[in-house]
Amino acid sequence: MVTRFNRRKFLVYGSATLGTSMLLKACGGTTTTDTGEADGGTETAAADGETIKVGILHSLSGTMAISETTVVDAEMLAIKEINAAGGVLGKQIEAVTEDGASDWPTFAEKAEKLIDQDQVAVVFGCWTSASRKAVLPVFESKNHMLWYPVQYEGQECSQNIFYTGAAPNQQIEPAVDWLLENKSKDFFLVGSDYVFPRTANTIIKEQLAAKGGNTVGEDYLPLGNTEVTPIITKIKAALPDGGVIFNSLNGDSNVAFFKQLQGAGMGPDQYPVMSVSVAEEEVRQIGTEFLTGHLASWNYFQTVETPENEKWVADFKAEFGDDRVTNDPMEAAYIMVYLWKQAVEAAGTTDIPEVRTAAYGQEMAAPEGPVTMNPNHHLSKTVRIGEVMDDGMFNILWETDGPIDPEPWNQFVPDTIGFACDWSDPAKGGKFEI
Amino acid sequence: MLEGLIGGLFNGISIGAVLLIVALGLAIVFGLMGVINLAHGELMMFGAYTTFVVQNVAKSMGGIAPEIYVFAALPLAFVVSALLGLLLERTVIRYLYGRPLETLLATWGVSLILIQLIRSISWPMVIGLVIFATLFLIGRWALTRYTDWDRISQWANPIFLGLSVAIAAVVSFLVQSSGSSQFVRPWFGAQNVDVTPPSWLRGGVAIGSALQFPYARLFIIVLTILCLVAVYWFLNGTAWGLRIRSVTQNRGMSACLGIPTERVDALTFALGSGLAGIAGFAVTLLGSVGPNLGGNYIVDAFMVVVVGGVGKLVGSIVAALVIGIVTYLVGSGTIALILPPTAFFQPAIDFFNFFATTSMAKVMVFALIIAFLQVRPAGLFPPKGRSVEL
Amino acid sequence: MSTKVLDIQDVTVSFDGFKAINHLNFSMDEGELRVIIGPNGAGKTTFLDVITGKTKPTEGAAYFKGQDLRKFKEHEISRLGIGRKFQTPRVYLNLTPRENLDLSCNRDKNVFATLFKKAPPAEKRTVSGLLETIGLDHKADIPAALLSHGEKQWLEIGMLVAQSPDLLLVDEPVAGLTDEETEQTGNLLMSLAESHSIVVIEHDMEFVRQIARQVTVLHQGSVLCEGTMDEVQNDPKVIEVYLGKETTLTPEQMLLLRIAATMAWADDNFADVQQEVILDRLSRRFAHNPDEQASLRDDLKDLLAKEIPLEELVPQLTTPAQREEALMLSYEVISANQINQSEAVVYQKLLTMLNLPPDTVSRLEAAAREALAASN
Amino acid sequence: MTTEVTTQPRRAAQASQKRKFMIEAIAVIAIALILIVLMPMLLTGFRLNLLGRFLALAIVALGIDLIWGFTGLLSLGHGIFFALGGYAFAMYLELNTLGEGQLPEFFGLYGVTEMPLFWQPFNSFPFTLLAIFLIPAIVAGLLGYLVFRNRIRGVYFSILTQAALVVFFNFFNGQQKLINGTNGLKTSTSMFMGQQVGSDGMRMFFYISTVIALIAMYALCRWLTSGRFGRMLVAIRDDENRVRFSGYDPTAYKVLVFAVSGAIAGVAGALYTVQSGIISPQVMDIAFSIEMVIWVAVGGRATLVGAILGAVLVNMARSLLSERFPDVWLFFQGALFLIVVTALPDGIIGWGRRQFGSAVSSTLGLAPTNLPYLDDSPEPEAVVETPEFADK
Repeated sequence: MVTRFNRRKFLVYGSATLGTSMLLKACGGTTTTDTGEADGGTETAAADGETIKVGILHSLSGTMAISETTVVDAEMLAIKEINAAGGVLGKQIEAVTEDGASDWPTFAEKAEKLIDQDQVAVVFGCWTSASRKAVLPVFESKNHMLWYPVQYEGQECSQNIFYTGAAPNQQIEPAVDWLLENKSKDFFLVGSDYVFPRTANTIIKEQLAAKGGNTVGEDYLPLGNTEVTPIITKIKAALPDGGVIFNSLNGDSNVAFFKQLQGAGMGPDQYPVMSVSVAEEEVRQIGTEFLTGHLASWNYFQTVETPENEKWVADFKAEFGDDRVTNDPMEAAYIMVYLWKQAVEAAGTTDIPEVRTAAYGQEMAAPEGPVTMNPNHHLSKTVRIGEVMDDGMFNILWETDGPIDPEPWNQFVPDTIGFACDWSDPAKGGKFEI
Repeated sequence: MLEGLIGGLFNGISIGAVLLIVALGLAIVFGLMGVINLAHGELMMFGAYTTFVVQNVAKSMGGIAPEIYVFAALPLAFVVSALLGLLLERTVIRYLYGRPLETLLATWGVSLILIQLIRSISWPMVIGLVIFATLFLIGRWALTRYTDWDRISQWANPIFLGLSVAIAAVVSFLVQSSGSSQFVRPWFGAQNVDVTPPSWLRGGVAIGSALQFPYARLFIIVLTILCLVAVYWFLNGTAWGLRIRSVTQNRGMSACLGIPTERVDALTFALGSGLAGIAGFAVTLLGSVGPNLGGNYIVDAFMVVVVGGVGKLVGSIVAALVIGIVTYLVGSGTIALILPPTAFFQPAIDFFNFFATTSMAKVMVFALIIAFLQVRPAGLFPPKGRSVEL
Repeated sequence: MSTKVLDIQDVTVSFDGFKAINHLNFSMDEGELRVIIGPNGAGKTTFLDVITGKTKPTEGAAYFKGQDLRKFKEHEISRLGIGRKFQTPRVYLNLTPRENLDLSCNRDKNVFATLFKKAPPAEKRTVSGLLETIGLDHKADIPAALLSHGEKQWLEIGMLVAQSPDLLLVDEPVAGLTDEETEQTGNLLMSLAESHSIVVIEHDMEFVRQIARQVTVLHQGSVLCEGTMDEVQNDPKVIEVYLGKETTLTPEQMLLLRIAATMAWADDNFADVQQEVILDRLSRRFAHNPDEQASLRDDLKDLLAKEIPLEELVPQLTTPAQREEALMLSYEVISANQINQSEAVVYQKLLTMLNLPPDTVSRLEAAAREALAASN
Repeated sequence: MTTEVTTQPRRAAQASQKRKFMIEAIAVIAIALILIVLMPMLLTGFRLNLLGRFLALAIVALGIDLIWGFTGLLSLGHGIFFALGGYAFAMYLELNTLGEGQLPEFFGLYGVTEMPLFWQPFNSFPFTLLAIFLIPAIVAGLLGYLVFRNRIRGVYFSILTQAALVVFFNFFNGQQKLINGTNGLKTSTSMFMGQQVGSDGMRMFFYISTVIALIAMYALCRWLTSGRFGRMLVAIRDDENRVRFSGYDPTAYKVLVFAVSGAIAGVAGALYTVQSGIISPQVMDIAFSIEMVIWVAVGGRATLVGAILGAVLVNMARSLLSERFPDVWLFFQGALFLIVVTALPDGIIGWGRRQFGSAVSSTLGLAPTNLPYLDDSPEPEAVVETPEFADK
């Protein structure tokens, strides 16, 4: 108990004389933590058993903080709502937030800390595929559970991860089909230089080849790079008479890309850009002047007309301010907390294997419409295509009739054609041939 | 063919112009003062955020304001960054003259602080900072006046610092937890912010069928030229410019001749920082504005200075243009297109196609720079004379 | 004819068109001690740079014992047997004198030899002997940074000797040394000259007189004349170069100017009227016709220094006449506009430092007031 | 700086030296025992793993100290060598886990059906072991040769190494098909000597390996920096021209020491990778390589112990501080840079020496140490010199 007192004192002094006391604390911390006591630094941690601890693992600093902090907001809102409604299994949820600092090894380190030291029941987190891939071994080796809220490139189906964002067949493939039908057969693929755009473009190229479209070119920009002149030249050379630009750029590069695209006189009528990483939040940062008329494909837009969405948007704005917007990853993050809660309540415990089994088939009336958790750990979701309007919102041009079932293993990429995933059946597992 | 050539040249120059305007302030601070300012990118960021604030004010004013706000933003970006630079010079840099490696580390520290500052600055934080500054400065002043400062400074300084920090932190924390959510929210946050150039800077002027010169690019090229002319005039045509040059040549002698070297240092650094502000303003026309803005430019800018040679503006100009054009030619795959598609050239074409992405173009440009430095280790326009040769 | 130890043939070095060395021819025999003098900018240091390979000649060639030095890099030239001492002492500050000497003494300078071989006892003995010779044996194991300026100079010469070169190039060995140290250094060089060829570059004429047998005068990158000290000193070309017409300001004028300027800056406010007084008095004092006065005024105006501590300036006034002059000028300067507190304080300081009899002071002050009144 | 003139005879100095060496050896062994025996008992697995990583980072700090603290060359590109070592080991692990004829999983994502040629040698463990040292050493040596040959030094060297870092980052990041780009290579589920790398037993193994490697690298650096070679490094730092005019070729020395420093970073990278479970281009982030420098500066440059101490302390602070106040870390780190540069140029060790140095050494019966880290250019003439090539 002595250590508890010290901890307290450190917190008080810590803010005053950061430098030395932090170092002291560092030493103290390492030698005393194996008592296994709560380390969340909150009052409620004192009486063990009254709360259920969950981990929130996103980048609060570094390049990815821009996106990931919004997701944290959505998760915190869900937790707050659940707590206000009485919690889970009669206990309050206590969130332990960790900063992945946009650094993949840090993600792995923090994941381990959340699991081993904080003994959380579940972790909600990650944004980039790279960070997910970095923590994956941690969750697998400890047989723990991660809920992941962002649309991604697929080709993965871990027993220890639940994916509540879109798989490629719930975002990219319908978008390509729609473009082939409504816009043009000539595609130029632009992406940031990392795994999601690379894989997404592999899928698109296969799909176009199968369905009679043409890939006239593709190019990648290093993350954070803002010099897009060479790419624009290439697009112009490859598509002199217009065509579709399929854009999977991330973050900063988008801003430069759209600003300079307009400067080069390439408007949405001739060169419609279909983005898969530009949602409401990004539209705000890029500026609607540059985006009006361009397209995006998501499962959720703030303009979706469901009663659940109206309530959620209102609640969110009440919590975080009127000028905030909601978007697809935030919605996915919001509902994943609820889905986990449902699974826990169905299982009657927070033990990982029970919760996992109980999660299969969980349904929810989400802001985006009904969703269902499949035994392949992905959600069935509705797919929508929206066009950016002057106010920065999306005008929904098209949507699927109902939720589309997820296909984690892509059915266009030769390596994975004919494979599927089903964790409810031990014989099948993560990758089996249908 | 001609169109392609003009287009290529224009695009190369426009990339070079951005590099140059970013590197200009750096070249001055590095070339004239020997200070490696890794916080240059962050000074740019402050210029960009100034533009953002001015834009928001203009938007709220309505009318014609959003169309002409750039003309207010430009000088303000200069002033804000210059003042910040001045503060930086007075509090940190001036203790480090003649130790370039130390300035490098210290300014890196400053850049980290500035990045986090722009992310988390909010009213409570400002209040905390102001309280800290007041307490600390007033306290110090009172102590130096009424006590035997020399005797007690040993222990009084840290205690005083700690006390002021503690009080400021507590007050700031109290404000943070009691204020309304609107009040305590960070001003900018970690998100990128949206800076929209006025409509007249958004299109482009079309030349022929395939070419279009974006107005924003033209504007930046003109701005870069204006900055160059202004800097050239300032250094070569004014009394302060003369003083700056003389301090660069021989600090000790200049001091003997009655040149206030400290003021010259501060002025030079402020000038370099102000130019960073202008560069920050310029890049808002092209790219995103966020806390990490600076990091995207700083390494390239240093390359320009290194290739150009220290202390010669003309070196930086040529280097920026050459690097810009090479980057463009390699990155856009133009070289591979120019080569005749015969079997003889096929290996060369494959080679250049391999480098024809933005990422790989950087690799190529760096390799070229290293190769260039084998021939001209001191850059394009090396300073000559006995004193500079090893 | 024996081979010359050093033979420079028609060497030119130009930086951007400026010829630091201009068709220079120079040679010296084995065992000779040669002193090179010349005004600032005569190309003395560049001359050494050419020999040691630091600068490659633009034209011409330098030979050491018949070997063309252009073909070698600095460290190779050093290994050939040319040692160089720099103008400011260049020793390894973070190493002890013993370590400094040890590094120079090392015979096998290859990387791996340095890494794997131990210093042979013979070298250790050489180092100990040298430490004694240069008088640093009692400071052999403290960092060289803690040595005095003179000790560093000596250490560097010691390092040079440790290299056991055939030719020593010594650049201003006595700059900043006390008289005693200077003399010792002279003796050291003389004794070294018995077994080495030495080139010394020096400004200090007393010192040159002490050691020189043969003197070479450089001017604007070429040899002006060569000969014994006496010959050189009486050579009209040399006199012209040294007392040349180009520089109009003498050290005495400079000193007065600086004191006056410091007085004027005392209150941090250099009033125009003060500047006027300084320029007026000095130009009239040192030039005789209006044209010269005008040009001197211009020269002076550029040199109005800001506050150099009086402690540095005043001791340089040697004669009572100069002191009086300085006092009067200073008084005029501060009285040119209203005398204020800070000016008065500085003036009092000046008075104490000048240490003139009180009646002289009051006489000068009166004269100054008159002069001021007259000029107004 | 007080002038403490020691006039004791040389023999006593030699005795003191010997004694110093004994004390040092005992201290190193004691610390190693504490780390290997005591720490695993005191710390949880998670914390022990963290400590292991920090010790791996301490190894890279030794490399930085060698090149910066002793030789005066500030490398901002050590992330390259760190990454090369890490990748070499990770590639071996990746292949070691696979059965005959299988390809690493990620190749399937990008449609690569044949293993790239440069992967082949990493099937062999001895080759990998050598590669961890040699590849970074060769890359560093080559880069060093090209740079030093032209007498590019000071900040120019720093900037060029930083640019090289950016280039390597871009290359590794962009080459999805060769080395899996941004995602990097995972190691924790790979097999090593028949066991999973992420398993508890293996972790302990790697932890102990790290401690041993740290001691080995410490001994290597100690050997390099004492004796003539070490004095040569200091001499190059103090006055490269003097070195040249004394008949040495500094380029050779600098290339060698840069290569050794790179190799040390490679070892650190390999050990760090297996303990953190992943190697990705992120370790070639600009910030990470500058941080390495600050570890050394915090500990005290030109003192090997300082480098280790600094690396461990700063990383510990980072880990704990960012757990509790993620926002504060950058402020803290920025302040650290400023403080070290302006107020504590000798780092913790230097400060400690000044405060307690004489007391400690007299207790141990040693000659008083008086070795402040002297500034690169304490001479007033040198201060005004222009930084780059300039050298009067």
